[in-house]
Amino acid sequence: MSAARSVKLLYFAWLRERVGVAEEDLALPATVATVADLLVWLPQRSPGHAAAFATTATVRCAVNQDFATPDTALSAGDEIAFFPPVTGG
Amino acid sequence: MSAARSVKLLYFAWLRERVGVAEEDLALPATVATVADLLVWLPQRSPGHAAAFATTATVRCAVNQDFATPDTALSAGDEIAFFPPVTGG
Amino acid sequence: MATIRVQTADFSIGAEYAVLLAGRTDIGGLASFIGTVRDSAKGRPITAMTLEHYPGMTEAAMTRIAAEAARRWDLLGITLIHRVGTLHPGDNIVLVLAACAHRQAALDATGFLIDWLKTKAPFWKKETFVDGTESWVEARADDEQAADRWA
Amino acid sequence: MATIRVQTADFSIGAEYAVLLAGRTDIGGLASFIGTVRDSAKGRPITAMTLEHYPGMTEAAMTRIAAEAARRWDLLGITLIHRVGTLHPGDNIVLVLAACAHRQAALDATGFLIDWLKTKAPFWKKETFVDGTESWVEARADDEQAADRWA
Repeated sequence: MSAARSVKLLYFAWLRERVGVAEEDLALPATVATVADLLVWLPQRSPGHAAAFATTATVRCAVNQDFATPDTALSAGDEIAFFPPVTGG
Repeated sequence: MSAARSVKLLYFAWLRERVGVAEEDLALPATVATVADLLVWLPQRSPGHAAAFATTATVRCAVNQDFATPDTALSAGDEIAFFPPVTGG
Repeated sequence: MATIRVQTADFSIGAEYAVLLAGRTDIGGLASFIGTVRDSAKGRPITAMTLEHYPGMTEAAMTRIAAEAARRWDLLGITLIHRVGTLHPGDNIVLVLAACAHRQAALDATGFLIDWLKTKAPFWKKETFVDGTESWVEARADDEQAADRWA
Repeated sequence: MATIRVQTADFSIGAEYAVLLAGRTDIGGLASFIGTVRDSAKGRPITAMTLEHYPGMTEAAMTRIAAEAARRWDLLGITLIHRVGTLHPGDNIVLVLAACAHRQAALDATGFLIDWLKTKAPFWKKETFVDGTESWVEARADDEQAADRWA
């Protein structure tokens, strides 16, 4: 039951610029069950992550290419993306 | 003061078909001062005119290329057009 | 600023769009409407649609409609082209283009322009059915209501 | 029924219009919206606009938006094309086409499609100013309000 859950993280726009990479593969610690948990844990990974997630009010998340909410549960193999509010069109 | 007032009449769509001509030059009689007067006088000119103006609820009028109302006054040289409600677009 | 034409020939939305945009970098949104001939009217198949207009007054009315749109919205360009003569199912009838700095004004102006063109410009349509009979299209109460939204 | 594309290349509204209409005689009205790059942002001249997107999710989101429009209106055709990469003032950014039997549905669907594209599809814009500085465009509250009109 303590098997590592590998996930792929993607960053877009200024989140990508602040984190410093467009994507990374991570093993989620047991304490991270939801998107909200991930938003607490991720900033501890590096100064770049800390800068990217300093103001989470303007951070949006998608899990497996669908918009997610803070209580969305995370599973092994998930593709988890963080980005600012969209501005296309 | 009894000088004939020559005007040009134009007919469009089914009014043109019923009157039988697209346009005609006429001298207005002294009794015709307004569009409403013309709508009383014109049907007497021919069976075609009578048929065209049988239901004036669906007849629209323009004087000098601007939409007119029954009380629009008529003058010598006017271009007076009759047509059904428009259906372009 | 406005391009206004009544013509028997077809039009090209790409060409009109290019003319309107040529050299412009202040336009952010461009909306359009094209009306085309449908193959049936009230459930009866049609073979042709003939458009008649009142030369002179038509162009004057289109110019007034464009000016009214320019008064209501901050328009950077307007194109109104209406065909006349005999058309067939699938053919273009009318083109409205409205260019603005922002999208909502372009979309609103386009709706206004086609609503007013339909009720305030002197064009008349006659439909020819498969059996050869012809019928003048009657004005629709809901077109009047659509135009009155902008009163 | 829907044409959905994300591409770096420009698009031609005339070509897309021809594809959508080819062989069709049931369409009576076709509305469109094109967004273009303006030469300034908040009063500052820009030299370029760079569009980033989320490959895969973007197309999925556009497909969902088109399906929602088709659920709300009786649409006979939808085209959504959004460019990505580096664009310049005057360049096309996005094309929305909606075809219907009648005009109001086409105009309403076009407004809905662009409002939802702007707020629900993962694209991000970065502006480059004359002095070389760059700035990510911030989402606008009025875009959210426009999208919420359709909720």
